[in-house]
Amino acid sequence: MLHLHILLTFFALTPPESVLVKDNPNDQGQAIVITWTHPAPESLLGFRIFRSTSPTGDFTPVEPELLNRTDYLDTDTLLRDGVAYYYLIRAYSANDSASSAVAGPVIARAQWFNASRLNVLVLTLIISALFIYYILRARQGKQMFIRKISGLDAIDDALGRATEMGKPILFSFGLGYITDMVVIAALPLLRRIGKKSAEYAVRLIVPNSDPIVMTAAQETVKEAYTEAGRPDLYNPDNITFVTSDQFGYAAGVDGIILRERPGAIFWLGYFYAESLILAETGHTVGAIQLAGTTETTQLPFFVAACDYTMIGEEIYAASCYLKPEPVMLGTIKGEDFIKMLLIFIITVLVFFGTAATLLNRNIPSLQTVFEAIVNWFSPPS
Amino acid sequence: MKLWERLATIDRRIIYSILALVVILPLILKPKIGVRVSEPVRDAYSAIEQLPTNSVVMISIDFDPSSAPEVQPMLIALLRHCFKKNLKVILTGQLALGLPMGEIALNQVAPEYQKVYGKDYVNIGYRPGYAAMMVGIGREIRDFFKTDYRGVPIDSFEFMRGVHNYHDIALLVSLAHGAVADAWIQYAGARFKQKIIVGCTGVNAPGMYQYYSAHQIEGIIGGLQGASEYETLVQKPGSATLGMPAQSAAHGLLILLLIIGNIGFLLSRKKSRGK
Amino acid sequence: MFQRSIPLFIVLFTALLLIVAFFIPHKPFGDLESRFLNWYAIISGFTFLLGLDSLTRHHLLKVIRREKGWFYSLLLVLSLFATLTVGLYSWVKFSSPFALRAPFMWLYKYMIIPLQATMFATLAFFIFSAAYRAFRIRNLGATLLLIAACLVMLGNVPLGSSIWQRISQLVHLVFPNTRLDLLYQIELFAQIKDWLMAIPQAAAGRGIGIGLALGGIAMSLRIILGIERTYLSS
Amino acid sequence: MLSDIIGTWIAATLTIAILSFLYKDNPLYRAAEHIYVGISAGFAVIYAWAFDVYPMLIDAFKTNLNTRNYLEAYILIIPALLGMVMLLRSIPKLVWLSRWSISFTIGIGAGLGLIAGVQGYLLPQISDTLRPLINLNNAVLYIGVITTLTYFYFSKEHAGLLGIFSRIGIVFIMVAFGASFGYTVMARISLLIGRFYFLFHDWLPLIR
Repeated sequence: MLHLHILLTFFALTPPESVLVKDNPNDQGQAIVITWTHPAPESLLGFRIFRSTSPTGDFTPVEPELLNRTDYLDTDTLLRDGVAYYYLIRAYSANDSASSAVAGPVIARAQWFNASRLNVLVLTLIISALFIYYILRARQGKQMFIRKISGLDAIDDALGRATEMGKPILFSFGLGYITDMVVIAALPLLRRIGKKSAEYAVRLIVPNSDPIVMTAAQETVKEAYTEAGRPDLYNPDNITFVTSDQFGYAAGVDGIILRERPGAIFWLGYFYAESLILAETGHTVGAIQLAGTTETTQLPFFVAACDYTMIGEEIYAASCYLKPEPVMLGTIKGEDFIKMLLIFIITVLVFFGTAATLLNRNIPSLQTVFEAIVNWFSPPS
Repeated sequence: MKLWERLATIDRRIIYSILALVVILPLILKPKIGVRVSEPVRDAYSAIEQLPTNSVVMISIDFDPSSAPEVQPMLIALLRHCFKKNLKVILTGQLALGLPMGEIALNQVAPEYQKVYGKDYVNIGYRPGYAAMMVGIGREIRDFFKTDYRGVPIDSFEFMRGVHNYHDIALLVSLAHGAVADAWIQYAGARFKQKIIVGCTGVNAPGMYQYYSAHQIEGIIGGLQGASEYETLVQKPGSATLGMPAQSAAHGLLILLLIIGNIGFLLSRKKSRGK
Repeated sequence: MFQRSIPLFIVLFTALLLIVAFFIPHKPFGDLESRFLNWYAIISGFTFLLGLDSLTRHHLLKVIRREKGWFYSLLLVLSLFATLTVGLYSWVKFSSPFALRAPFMWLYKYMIIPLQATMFATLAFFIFSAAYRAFRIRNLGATLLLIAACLVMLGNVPLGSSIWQRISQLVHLVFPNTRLDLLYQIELFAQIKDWLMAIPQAAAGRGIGIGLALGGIAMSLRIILGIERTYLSS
Repeated sequence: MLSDIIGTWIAATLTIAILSFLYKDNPLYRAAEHIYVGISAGFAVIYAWAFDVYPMLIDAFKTNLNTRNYLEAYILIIPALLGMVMLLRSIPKLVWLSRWSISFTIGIGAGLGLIAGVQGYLLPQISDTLRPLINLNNAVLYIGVITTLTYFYFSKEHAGLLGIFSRIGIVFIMVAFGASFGYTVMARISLLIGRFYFLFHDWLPLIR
């Protein structure tokens, strides 16, 4: 008989168990998180949640539809902060239903600080403080060392060989706008190339894809020619607007390269898929090509197709070496310090982690400390 | 002009015509080839495979016609997988030029599984705002998407009533050709702990590996190769698998050209140094 | 004063509000953040019109002045307005420009898709001619790049596994006791590709990415504090 | 039906017009390219208004009025004004006013960007680099990240230990560039396959 009884209870629907309720953390209130478990959820049609303001009072359903999950976020507009609520979960099978024990009381609250984002706050404050410190130091005129980027020697070398052959020089910002950092960084490099082309009395051609960048280029080259003592050689017709369309610009510049057959070409700015078309045509006329962009997807083409390529931030450093403009200088120095800080932190933690795993058998606590640190940086999703 | 000099300077129009030939012939002859499934694609497949029925999957069309030949087969294979598993699909997108591609795919795949608009899948269209929209959905999807792409209120669709924010979306699939996938990972993934898989063009696949190894995304379907792997997993070979032989031939041609070009270059450099 | 300091104050106020709202979920901030994000979407809709205005003015001037290539500019302006009228017509008649039967969808399917897809498909030809003519073993960097590229290419296509099968047949010939089927399963090129992508490429990508992320943070900070003002001049 | 047949022929001519650029720059290509620029500009405007300005501004304004919460309705005037003012940039005298709405959008972009850089990229990527050096992969990953970072270090000459690290770093960077180039080839080829499939299947039925 006992046997049968156990059998029966086996068939009667087991109610949901371990129902947990708590205020939804780090939110603006009026939200309660409910979680529960059930030994065989797939054998059920679903669950329904009931809420009431008293443990024995009348429970009203929170949502008409049946739920097939074992967790729920109650954000009903009726919820009030500071009021105690009680919940129970009822499981439904085809012909039967079973309710869980009542869980509660639970009070919804709005938090003033999102604790799960402490790591973001800490890192943002440290990084912002360091950048502001270095930019202020640079603006007070403090001398700060930036190493010479080998790209600058490559520029002089390319200019030398082009001027020996008496061939013109071509410079392009690509599709960059005046608000792009890489275009602003390329202007001092254009000035250096302009000065050299004035000294050797060799034509400097600058086709542009943006009218505003074109005017900035004309001013820079004019200043460079006057600085080199040859203002008479400056000719604005060499610095023109081609078109703002990506492939139209590539076709236009290719035409200029094939007609003028420049000795040296400088691709310094913002380039997209057309970088390939430009670099290949430059190669067909045998020009020495030097490139630099922060657009990482195009760097492989420039690295393989050009004689020298400045990768990403190297352009900012090269530009700063020539003309140490305070804000850019401060940013580079700030970035350098943070990079070294990150290398230090990563190295210390990696070696600590290695030690923790190796010594895990005798000092298990090390491993938990290491995992806590790793999770502090980025909690497992 | 010596042989190796001619080797190093084949006219580009000859190269173009060989390439055209090497791509068209396999399309016409259609040779059969086996496809090896890589781990990132298998993880993407299992991310959907283990979802309980009726879970909600949001597919974001973040590519446009220029990368459709690579990403569209992924979309079709993913839709077939979701419909076969009776999952609810919400289609949205970040690119103005991209969303109609989603519409075309839905109208092709839905009838295959007798899926009905509104009951099994919904197309809520495109809203600009980019990161603003991604963060906005974290709070309440209706802040940005009150209606579907035809202006019908989303609350009139039965399964949409239970969907408020990322909490109710079991998986987000970003089919991207640019940095849009990074934005979904940084805003939806990092901020709201949303589970994400990414389908992207070959150009962007390398950039996704760092997120994959950091477990910020569950899986990657990279380029046409990834698409043909997913088609094999779903046992429905489509245009990606059809394209693989042509890919194989074209890659072979390129490696050959690189070798010839460099042999010509090295010989000519040795000769000029000898002179 | 009026034209310069008000915009700088607006930038500072909106940015600070969003940052504060990120950390403080409490009543006023949570809603304010979503309201600002909503406004951001609306305003960015207007910027599309801005791009249109400069494009049409540039090309219309070219047509009126009969400058070289004015015919192409005329084509551009005509196709622009044709798209706008077809779009508005479909929007009115089919309640959304994207109803499948709407003429706007025809324009998308038979003009935008071919134009855009073909524009990028030509790049396949340029990759081949550029790689052949320009990718030379010039220095250590270029050599490493070419080797890694070829390995990934082989790992990406079935050609790689068929080459590997021939190599394993060779190995089997030289060492008969090795099991051929096990050799096939190794798929060396595909394994190399997966390793190259998962470890060295991810590591270098992360190193470059951290640099770019710091650059982006610095740029946002300079804009918020009004140090960076180039966006005001354009 | 008829519109599809005409459409396929137009699409095929445009495809061939663009491919003709490979032979050399010619009027047919220039025409197709300008049509492309015109259509995609018009398309983007229709899309932005059909899916953004109309539903979130005009429609929201109407529904808020009907449901009588006037605050929500009239507050929408602010983004509408900011948006319209943005269009004044082409009138020189009123350019200063358009700067207000530009500053609003740039302020939001900067605010989101600052946080996304830290939470979305730095924290997870650092966290994943913290792996115990107990196997080759973790060691190579650690060395790769550290040496690539030193390559972009500009405050000291790259000599001695720093020089060695940065030379290892450039090796990692070159391998990374090679790998992404390898992937790009496949991307561009699949686009080409897509176009030839269209030409020889939808247009000329050579492929079944």
